[in-house]
Amino acid sequence: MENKHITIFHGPQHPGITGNMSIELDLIGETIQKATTHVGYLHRGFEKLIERRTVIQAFTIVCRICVPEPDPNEANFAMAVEELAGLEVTPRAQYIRVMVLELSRLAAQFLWMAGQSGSIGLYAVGQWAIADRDLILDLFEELTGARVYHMYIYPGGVRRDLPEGFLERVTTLLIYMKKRLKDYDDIFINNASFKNRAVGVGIISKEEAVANGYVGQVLRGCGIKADVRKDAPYLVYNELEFEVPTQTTGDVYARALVRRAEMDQSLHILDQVVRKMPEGKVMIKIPTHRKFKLPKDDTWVKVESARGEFAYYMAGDGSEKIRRMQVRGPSLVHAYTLLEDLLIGAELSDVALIMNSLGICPPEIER
Amino acid sequence: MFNEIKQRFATDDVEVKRNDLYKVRIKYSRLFELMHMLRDEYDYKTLNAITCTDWIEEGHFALTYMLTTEDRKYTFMIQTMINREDAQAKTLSHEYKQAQIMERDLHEMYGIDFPGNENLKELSLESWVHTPPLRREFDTLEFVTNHLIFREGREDNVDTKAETKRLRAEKKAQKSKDEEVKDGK
Amino acid sequence: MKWSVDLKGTLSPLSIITAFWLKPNTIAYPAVKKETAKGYRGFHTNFLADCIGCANCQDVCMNDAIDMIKTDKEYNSKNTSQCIPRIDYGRCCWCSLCTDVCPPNSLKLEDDYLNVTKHASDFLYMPKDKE
Amino acid sequence: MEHNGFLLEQKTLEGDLNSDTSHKNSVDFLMNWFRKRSIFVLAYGTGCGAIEMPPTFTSRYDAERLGIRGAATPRQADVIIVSGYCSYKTLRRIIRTYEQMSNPKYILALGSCTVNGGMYWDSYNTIKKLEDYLPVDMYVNGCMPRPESILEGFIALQKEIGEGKASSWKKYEENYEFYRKNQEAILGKKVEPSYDADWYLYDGGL
Repeated sequence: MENKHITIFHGPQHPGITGNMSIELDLIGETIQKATTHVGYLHRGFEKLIERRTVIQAFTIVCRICVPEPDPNEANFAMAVEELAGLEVTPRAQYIRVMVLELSRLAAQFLWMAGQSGSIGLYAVGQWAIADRDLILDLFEELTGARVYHMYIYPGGVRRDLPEGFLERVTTLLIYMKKRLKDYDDIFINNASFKNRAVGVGIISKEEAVANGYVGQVLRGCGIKADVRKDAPYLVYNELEFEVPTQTTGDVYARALVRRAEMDQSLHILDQVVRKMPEGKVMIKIPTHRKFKLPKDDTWVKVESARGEFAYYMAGDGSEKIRRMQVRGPSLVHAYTLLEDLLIGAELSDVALIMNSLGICPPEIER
Repeated sequence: MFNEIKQRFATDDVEVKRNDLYKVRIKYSRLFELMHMLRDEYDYKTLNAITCTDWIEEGHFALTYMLTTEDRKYTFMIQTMINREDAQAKTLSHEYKQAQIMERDLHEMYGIDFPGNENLKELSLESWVHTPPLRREFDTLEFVTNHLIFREGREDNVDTKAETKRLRAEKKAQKSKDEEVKDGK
Repeated sequence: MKWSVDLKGTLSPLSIITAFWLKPNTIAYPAVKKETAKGYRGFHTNFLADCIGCANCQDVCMNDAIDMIKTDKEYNSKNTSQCIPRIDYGRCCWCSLCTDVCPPNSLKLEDDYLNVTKHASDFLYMPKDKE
Repeated sequence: MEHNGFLLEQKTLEGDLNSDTSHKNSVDFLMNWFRKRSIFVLAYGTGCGAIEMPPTFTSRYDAERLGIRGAATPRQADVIIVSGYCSYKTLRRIIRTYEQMSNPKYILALGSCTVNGGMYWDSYNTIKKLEDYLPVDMYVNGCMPRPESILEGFIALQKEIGEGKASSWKKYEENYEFYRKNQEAILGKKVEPSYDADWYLYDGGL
């Protein structure tokens, strides 16, 4: 019997999709002929809303740009504002920021692990990973007062000092995580069913990855040592010792291994941060929200999020409002140029697998 | 590198923003020449982003292209001004694959036309017929109040400044009245 | 796709069986309640003996969530406008900017956060008078 | 073919089930008890709040203890969670999904955004009052709500179902013109997305 050419929508309501987006798939049999990404289901017009608000007011909205990992946004925003306004942050605040960023990276990797394992039906991993992520969220709740949207990294520092005994609790968590991550190796990373599904699927070539501006695990998975923390160190990352893990094959499994190795590196960084945490103030004096003015200038700042380089373009115009803020997250190019390319010739059952390995996060594509 | 740019493109507007971030302002007509030069001679191989800023007072859009070196260490911001009315820029989608989606985003948000880009469909908005939303003349609050209804029950909000003034005036009046009464005695 | 024999990869996931002996990490919510951390950003409280009705909180709120209203409660004599804030929890995002700018520090966030209701009009909230 | 959403189709399929469900006899009571103890939640993360759904449904808060678990397709689901803000484009899909769900069906609205616009009160692309477009059974407070709040919302919903009071789907059918009018006011004459899931009907079937 001849296979019919059909078009189906993978999402937005679909368990195997990373958030609220959809992919239109042209299929013959189970093989994908053409994939078209559709986004916009989460478009809120952040860039317009930020133009309407003063700097201090806009600070609360930026963390909503990427839901699974809000802290890189806050850090980026704060760094851009500080650069434009010429503020210098205290060392303690910088160390606390690094700690928050690394904890959130760890949390995002756990969320990825749950999604990636769920995409091939290993649901036990998801149950564990989300529960372990919650332990990090508990720490966040203690530090910042909220579980997910922390609104903590503020232009000029961080909003609260560390609560008493917080560093000890971080250390306890680190010891637990170090032990726990081995279990994930056993049941997920080394799992034969994951390997057999993931090896050789969704291969990206090195040249393409460089030319098309892919970032994060996609780059590192095909052997390029690119990491903003090393290439253009921000905060105090140049005082900390860590490695950039890479793989060479460029497939889904390579990206999984890179992420797993990054979790180890995050633990290593956190270990150093806890030991090196300096004393001092966490907040410098900044003007009130009607008087906080940015000069007519622009800048481009970037941080390394759990999914790769996350960059902001910010332009001030001499008033207390931001003239323009453009978000350039990792997902925009990944979800269109990369995903549409990778899916051609792939099987329908691999769509969720490939998508999860790229770490696509829709709210940051359309903003 | 800066000297060469200054000489070849007759511009003084090159600044070092950070040790890894440079910026140059250039006329639109020389933009692509500069980009090709940076790409071929100085290893700025990746187009990282295209952004647009609306300077409505001066009547132009500032298009900024972010180019990154192959090792992702240095970023070059190339800024060019295009006319706000009937804005148009040449597409880069044939040289950089990712430019297609970035231009599509700008086309939707600012209404800039990129001739040569085959895929300028709507991206995140669905059947949008108003002004492109990120242009400065589009007032989002006005749009919302015209099209949508907020929840009722908050009409008893008091303007505190006016209220303070009123109370003060009242008090003053009361006081002077008291004094009058006193004096009258 | 071909299936290759991978003894380690096949056997190592079986270590999940050891999880039978682990203590469950479930918080059986309605029966067991986990305490929120100190400083959790929940509902607002407003200590009326301190509130001066300056509307700074209303000014800083980017969500337009705060109304200054008149009630029949007794106010502080320093309250120049004789108004106190009311929060619309259909707007609030618990960013606590309002508590940061409060000059007498009367507006605070408490750790209570539960409000489940059938009626959307219940979301207009008068902060509790609490220190 | 006349396009009236999935409502028409549903009426013909489930005409009898739509009769009064507030329990007057023990059969109704039993039905409500069953319904309340097996709530299937549609796996559709429409907004921010979806990030707190994994902790709610996995081992930490384990909603399955209460008989609440995920369902992959609208036809099998009882509850749709509108988790926060809702852009026009998503609203189309939510309406479609909601109309595809079989009765009885409930809507749980999470967060400030569904009540009065929330953080995005001045955004040109999100709706402000969800109840104008779809009937809401239960609102949960927060931005975003903690897993405890979501569970509390489910418990309140279960109570309503057990008492036979949660009947928003009936409200939707009775006031269909009202909702449809509001939907059309912002989405245009064609409320459903432009693609059509009923392609096989036009295509002559499989």
